Amino acid sequence: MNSLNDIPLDILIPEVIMTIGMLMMIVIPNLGDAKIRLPLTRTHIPVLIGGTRFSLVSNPVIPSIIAIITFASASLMSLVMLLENKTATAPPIIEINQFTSLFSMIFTFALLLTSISAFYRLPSKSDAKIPNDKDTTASKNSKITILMNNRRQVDFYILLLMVGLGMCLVAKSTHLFMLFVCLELASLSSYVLVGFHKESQIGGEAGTKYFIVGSVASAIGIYGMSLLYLWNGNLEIASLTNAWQNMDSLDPFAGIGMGLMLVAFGFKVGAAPFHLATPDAYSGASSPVAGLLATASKAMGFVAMMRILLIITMPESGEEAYWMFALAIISVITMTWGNLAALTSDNPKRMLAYSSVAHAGYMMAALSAIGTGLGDFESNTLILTAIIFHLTILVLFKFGAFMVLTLIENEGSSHTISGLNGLVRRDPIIALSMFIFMLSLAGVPPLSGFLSKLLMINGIINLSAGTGSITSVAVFTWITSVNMIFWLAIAIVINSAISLFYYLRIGLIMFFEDPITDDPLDRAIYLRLTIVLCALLTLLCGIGPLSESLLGIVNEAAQSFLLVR
Amino acid sequence: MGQNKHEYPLIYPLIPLLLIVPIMKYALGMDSFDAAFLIILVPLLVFPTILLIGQIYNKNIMWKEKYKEGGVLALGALGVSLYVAIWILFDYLSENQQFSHHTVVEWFQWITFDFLQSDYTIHPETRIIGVGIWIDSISLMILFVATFLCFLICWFSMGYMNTDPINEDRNHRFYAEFVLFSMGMFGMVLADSFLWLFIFWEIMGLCSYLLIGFYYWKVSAAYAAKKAFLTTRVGDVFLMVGLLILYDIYGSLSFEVIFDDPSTGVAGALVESNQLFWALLLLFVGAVGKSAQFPLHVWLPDAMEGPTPVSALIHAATMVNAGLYLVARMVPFVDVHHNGLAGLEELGIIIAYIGGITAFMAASIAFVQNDIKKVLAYSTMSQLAYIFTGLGVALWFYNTGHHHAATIAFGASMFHLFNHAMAKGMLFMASGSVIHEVHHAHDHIHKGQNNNNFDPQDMRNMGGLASKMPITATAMMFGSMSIIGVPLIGGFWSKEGIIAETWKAALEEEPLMFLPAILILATAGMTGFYMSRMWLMTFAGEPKSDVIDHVHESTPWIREPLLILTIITAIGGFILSLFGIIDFLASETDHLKMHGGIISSVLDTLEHAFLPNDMNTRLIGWITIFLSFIIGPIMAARIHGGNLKEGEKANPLIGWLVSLSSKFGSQDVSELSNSQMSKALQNRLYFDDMYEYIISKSIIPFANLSAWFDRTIIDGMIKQIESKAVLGSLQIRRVTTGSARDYILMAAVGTLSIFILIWGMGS
Amino acid sequence: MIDPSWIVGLGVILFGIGLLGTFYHKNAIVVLMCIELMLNSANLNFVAGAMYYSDVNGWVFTAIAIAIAAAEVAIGLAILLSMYSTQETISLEDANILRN
Amino acid sequence: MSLDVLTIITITPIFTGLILLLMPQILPKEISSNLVKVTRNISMGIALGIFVIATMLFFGFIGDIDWTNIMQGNYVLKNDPFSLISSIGVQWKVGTDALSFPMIWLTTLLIPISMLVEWDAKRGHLFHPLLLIMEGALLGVFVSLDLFVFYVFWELTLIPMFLLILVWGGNDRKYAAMKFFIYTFTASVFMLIGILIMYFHTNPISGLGSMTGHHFDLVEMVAQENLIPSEGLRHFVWILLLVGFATKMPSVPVHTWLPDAHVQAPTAGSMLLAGVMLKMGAYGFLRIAVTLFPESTIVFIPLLIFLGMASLVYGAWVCMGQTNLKRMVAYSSVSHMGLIFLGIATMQPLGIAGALFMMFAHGIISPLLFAVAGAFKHHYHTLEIGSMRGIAHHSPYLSGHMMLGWMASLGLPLMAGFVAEVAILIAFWMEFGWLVMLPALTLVITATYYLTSMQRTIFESDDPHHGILPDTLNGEQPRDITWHENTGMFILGLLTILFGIFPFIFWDMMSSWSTGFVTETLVEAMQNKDTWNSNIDWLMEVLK
Repeated sequence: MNSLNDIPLDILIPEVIMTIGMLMMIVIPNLGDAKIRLPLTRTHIPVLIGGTRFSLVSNPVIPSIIAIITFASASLMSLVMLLENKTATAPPIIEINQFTSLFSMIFTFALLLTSISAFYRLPSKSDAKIPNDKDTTASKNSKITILMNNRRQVDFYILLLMVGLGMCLVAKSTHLFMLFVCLELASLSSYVLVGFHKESQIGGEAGTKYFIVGSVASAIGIYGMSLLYLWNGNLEIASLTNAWQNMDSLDPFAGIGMGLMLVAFGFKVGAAPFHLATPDAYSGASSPVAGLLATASKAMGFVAMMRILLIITMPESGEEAYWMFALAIISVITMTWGNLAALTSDNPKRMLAYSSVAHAGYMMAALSAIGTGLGDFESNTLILTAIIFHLTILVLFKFGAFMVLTLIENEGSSHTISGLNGLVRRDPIIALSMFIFMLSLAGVPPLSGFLSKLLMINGIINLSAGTGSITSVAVFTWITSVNMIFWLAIAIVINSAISLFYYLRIGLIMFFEDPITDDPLDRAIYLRLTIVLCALLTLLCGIGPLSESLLGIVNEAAQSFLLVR
Repeated sequence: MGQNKHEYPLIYPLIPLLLIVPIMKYALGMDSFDAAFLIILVPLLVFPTILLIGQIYNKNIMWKEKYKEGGVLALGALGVSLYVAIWILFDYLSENQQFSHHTVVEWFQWITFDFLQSDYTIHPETRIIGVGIWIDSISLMILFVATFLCFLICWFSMGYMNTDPINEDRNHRFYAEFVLFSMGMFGMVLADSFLWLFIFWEIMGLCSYLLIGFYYWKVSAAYAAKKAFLTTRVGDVFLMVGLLILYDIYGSLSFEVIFDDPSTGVAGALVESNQLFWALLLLFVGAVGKSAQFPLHVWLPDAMEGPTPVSALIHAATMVNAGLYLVARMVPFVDVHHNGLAGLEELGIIIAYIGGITAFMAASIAFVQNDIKKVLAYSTMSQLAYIFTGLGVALWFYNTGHHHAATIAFGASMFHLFNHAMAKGMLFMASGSVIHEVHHAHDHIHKGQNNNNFDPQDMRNMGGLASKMPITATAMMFGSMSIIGVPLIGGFWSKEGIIAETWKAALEEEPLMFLPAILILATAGMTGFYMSRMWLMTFAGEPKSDVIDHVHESTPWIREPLLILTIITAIGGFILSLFGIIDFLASETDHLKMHGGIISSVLDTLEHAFLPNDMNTRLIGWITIFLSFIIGPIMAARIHGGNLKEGEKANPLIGWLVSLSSKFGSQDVSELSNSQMSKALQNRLYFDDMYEYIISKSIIPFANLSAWFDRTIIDGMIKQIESKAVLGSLQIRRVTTGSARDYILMAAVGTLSIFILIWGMGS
Repeated sequence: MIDPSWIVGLGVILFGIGLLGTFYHKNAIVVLMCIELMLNSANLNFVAGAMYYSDVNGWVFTAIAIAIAAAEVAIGLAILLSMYSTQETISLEDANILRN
Repeated sequence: MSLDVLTIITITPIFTGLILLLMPQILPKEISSNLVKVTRNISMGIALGIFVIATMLFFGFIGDIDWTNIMQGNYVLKNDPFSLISSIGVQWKVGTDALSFPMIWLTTLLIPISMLVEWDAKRGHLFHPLLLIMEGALLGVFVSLDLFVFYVFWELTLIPMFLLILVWGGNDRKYAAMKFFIYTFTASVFMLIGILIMYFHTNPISGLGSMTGHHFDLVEMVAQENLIPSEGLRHFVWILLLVGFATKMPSVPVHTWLPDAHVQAPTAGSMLLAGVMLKMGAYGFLRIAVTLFPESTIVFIPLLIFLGMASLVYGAWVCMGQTNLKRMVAYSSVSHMGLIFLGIATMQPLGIAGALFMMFAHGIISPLLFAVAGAFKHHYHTLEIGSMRGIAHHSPYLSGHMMLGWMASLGLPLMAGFVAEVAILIAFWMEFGWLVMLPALTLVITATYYLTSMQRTIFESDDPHHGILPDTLNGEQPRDITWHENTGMFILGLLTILFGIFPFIFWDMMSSWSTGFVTETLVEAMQNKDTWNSNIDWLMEVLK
């Protein structure tokens, strides 16, 4: 068996950084002048933990700064690893290649954005005062809020770090059980994050719902996994793959087990009809957390899904995967459901939640195109590239949108769309960025959202357009002869058209409604910078050299992922 | 108004323009036809000049007084055109010139393109639609008529328009549009291809629209303008399709190519007469629209809403002649002696029928008109119809090979165009003079307040003007005589020919021609009646309203054109006949000259007119003279004739005529004028009502239906998609009940359906 | 020694009961318990597998799964408590401020 | 990358526009509040500069190009292509020929004019830079020879136009802007699918498409033999492309976004919309659909004729039923655009040249129409036909421009529209015979609705010294149009007449291009396709 020494820690740098961050988070804010008296002596030895805290570390900002630094360095290290093409394996549970590094980068970057937004969303004030009897109710409440925020800084960021740890390990696991455990680590922490604002009614409710539905989904998933174990006796992905390929006909244990796991991951990515708790969770959670769920959590779900669908159950080239049809149907239902439901949503967070459901549908459509088995390695890579690329840039513009909502949320309400009213008059740059995010979500060129959507449609068409009859001379004979996966492309296109309605509506509201208040938005200087940076990147990743290099990286990642088989 | 005598010096600055021709001829060594571009170019450039200067310097005293709000510029431009036209005319007529039968000058290539043949190769020759001029006897004649009359009418307008306060500050528009209109006519006549003919033709349509709607605030004027444009547009569309067919046949629209050999089309293919027939018929529809023939005649009476000079311009000098010119251009197609195509007789018959019907109809409507300009308008329609009949007959003769008869009919028709244009131009100007002075008198009495709905154009308000307006009365008398066809005067020389040839065709060759023949013969008599009626109602008898006593013939710029045209009308027809104009116009000769000495030619001509060899012709001729000269005027005199008021004296000729008119007794026609027939005639035989009704019941509802369809069905479908999507959205959002139990249930259902999908598809 | 298939069969029944219970019951605590049932059914499967394959991993999986279940319950109860403190209910039916 | 002029004229306006847009946000308030005048002057200067460059290109001062002698399939002013996203084969490749150059020139012309017409636009510091961005996007569509870039620019034009309608539009602007954006975007994503299908049938070129092995290079696609092997798929792609292009043109039955967009758009917006954006549809159709799939085009000639006829005839009838001036003008655009399909359907050099000239002529005339309608709205606060009468008294210039524009649009000779109409109709008669009566008679309908609208606006005031004023003026006397409106319309009117009398200025290059187009592209397809003639026979059968 492997010993711990076999695991090269230098390839787990992001995880190690996050662990260290966690430790520091626990230790540093608690540093104080506590002394312990040596027994039987009068000597007091400073133990530094507890007591009156040092003024330097008693600052409630410390945890968020630690989190930001941790995530930034983890993200950076992931990038470095990615660029260095670091590959390593620690069989049977961990494997590191470009794919995993890319996803660690995505996760940690998303978490970095979460921490930056949370820095303003969960403001900490060093001059918090205890309310006394003289205060009015309002000022009392605000004081209590400040105190509460100060107190729970550490909790929040530790949870974030745990989410990060779980996610990064999900990407790296090559053992199904390991994968699941890490997924649970991330999930459980995110349930708490969703319900973090326990003082508000919706916070608790959102947490409950998300937790209940999520737990049921993971219970189903674990059960499915146990079935797989019954079938194979081994949950290593490589072994499962092998067994799957040597399987003559579909074993019911295997089939049902995989299906059940698909349900669990379907919940994570927000596929219909498992997505129903997502909008509630997003709207109940604070915007940074919602952004995290919409980007990193979804990406994590997709990683897990890809592991199952593309590695384990993928048949030999030329054969159709058994899940293809089901996934295709689900993807169409998902995107349509998401878009339709978003159409009339008055809550921007719900709207974005539904939109992220729709995006999941697009990506699943692309996945099911791989499932047709029509493509060779190249074209499969292309589609996978599209999906990964989409997941990557989604962090930019979807999270960007949630960061803008964070700004709005700070001043009261982001639960109705009217919070965005007249944003352009209050803050043109933020409004413009929001508009760019919306257009990118809608897939309007030349923004990066367009490029990813184009690549996905591209991939589907690439696989399917060749299947039509070559000898057909009329349109209809061709249409009847083409693989039905082709219509997924059309479905995506029509759905993009529907989605324009609500994305543009945001633009409309920002530009035309009279603002509820004329007060300028929060200063939140770093958040602003981040938003603008995200908008810029959204633009630059759409066309030009940056998109080129990003595509190259993603493509290599996709190759490294598929090469495993 | 006022100090009139001093206005003539205004045109002194134009005198240097007289140097243009000498300079071009001697200094630049140009040929006359090389200078023809000036005829078009100068008005074309003056048009925006007047418009812009007028708009900028509007209300400027100097602009008003010195340039007559652009009148002087317009006059100069038209003068140049006239001058060059005369130069060309002289060149053409003088024998030492290089003119062949016609002349073409190519200016520039308008558009060029290649043609894909049916064997999928590009035709080696690039096709060119060019711009140039084409001159032959017909175009020269019409060019002269147009330039000459435009010049005179412009001259007249400077008196007529600038003295009317209602026109103040708007005259630059009038002159600019006037000049453009003239340009259109000149261009059309000079054009060397059917396409450019059509282009200028349309320009005239535009200008007629602008000028008829000159009094833009009048609802009736706006309506009339629209009606004129649209009615002619209907014809124009058919004309355009005709051009397309012609182009398809010949691969070109230029006269030179087509007339070279009309029987062979593009690439030497033989032309099918059937196809050509349709082409020509469609061209004729265009002509019908432009020349206001039945059934597209409805616009012309309404067009009297424009200022009187405009009426003169449209009816005499320019627009209505365009249709005639176009039909005249059809001759080479049907002339079987010169490569024409046989089998197009029906075309001639159709044209003659349309002409006959229109002539009769217009004349009968003219019986009951009381508006002096309306009478003239219907007379125009009627006379044009004469010409159409003549042309139809000529085409028929040409096509059946009766070359000589065809020449006479054709020449006579063209000559009638000349006579009619001169006479009608003068008549309109004279009527303008009457209207103007009556209006002034009325203004003078009532201090500009028109509270009793006095209509200065209504002949029932006139009478007895012979003594007040001697020049006008004389001019109008000669004009009417020319139209009536009083022997020796103007129209007589041409009308005789038309009627005689029509009858000849009917009697000798083609029984179908009887109807037009009878109709135009009847019309001759009716012309005699209504023209006399008009003159008598206006000038003879006692004044029928108080304003007449205050009428003076005092406005400047008005008399000269009248005088000039009176002379031309009175003796022009005879003199030109002496010179063999009919043969010239029919392109039988290239020159105008007398055969033999003066005396013998005079005798020849007279004999030819009154005592032709052919018995039928002689009979018809005398019947015509009898009807038009004796019966018609006497009937009119019995109803409307009468002496002037006591103490009023007119000049001898007119005085005699007035007193003669009272000699035939009087007849009360009030019963007749209240009859159904009269009502129908007064309502223009209900054509306008009918068209209006049809349009209001078909086109407008259909347009509204289309708009509704677009809004409700096509756009409605889009809106349906939108609203259905919103509805679907609300529905689908209701699935998210908020209850976690339902979410789990849905997830379970989803799980089940996944398995159903997987295994359902697998088996 | 019990035949592993019996264990699996028991697991299936437990899973079914748990799943049905999750959307049958309103009370969040009961639902939580049903989820525990489902997790336990998975554990039974792991145990059965471990027995069948004589693979020690199965036991480990079971142990970890129980740990996960414990964590889940801990977190779940905390969240339910926070909901109860604001909404004064733990009925999944009544907690539906967030909807549509 | 070498310095090439097409890239410069495309990129410059976009970047300067963006900078000018962002400048007031970045600079302190005191400075940015004074920026309006500077901004619009800079915008105008750049627009004029580009116009001068385009004009110099036309006269050959730059590049020394013989425009009448560009063989079909060749492009002038090509740049040295460099890849933008090389892994999927996107490159920056530009070039122009006689098909696109008139459009380029038109764009560079219309931008300064529309700036001029709305010189005093509110929030001018945003308005004029947006127009600049618009210019860049439009030029990008016409110059790019890479379908990806083409598509990007194609959609990029939507954004400034969307904002123009949204910010400066009329009362119902939100609905109109949304409809405009979503409608055309939806249509063009179908086009995108078509492009992608083509993309996947391209052969690899070295250095391009390292990831996919394909490329978007239009020139190479045209050069590739048998781009899509399956004929059924070719037809399908053709139809997908048609959906995108026909919606942009727009053709009945996918035209209903246009009236709404126009009615709500600001004057400059509708000028550009009608003047250039509609032409993008026809341009793309010729450049991509017809060039790449000539055989499909021939097969679908009956469809083209149907669409063209439907737009032309039905559009004209709908026009007649309108009571809103701008709506009427918008529908007239639909009607005129129908002629373009008819021209292409003839498959004659003359017809295609006519269609090209129609694009050009309509690009000059319709901005004039919309400038007039815009000024009408601006000064009388209404667009209802008949509510304001007697403009001839109140604003002789406006009525003059109106008269000119209306007349030009109804196809009066010596104006640009007539040339195209005649050319198309001649070619149409040659191919389809009596069917030409339908478009021809539509000219009467066109005349009817134009004249009726003029009768009720310019004329009929019932009093020589007063017009009938609309309620929307609240009893105020209307002002005359401003000098900049006047100048803009004046230039357009002048050009209308100039190109009517001397069409050969642009006609010659269009004509030689169409000849090349027919011989190089269509003839072979026609020969291959016996159905060409049988199609027409079939059409005739149906009509009988």
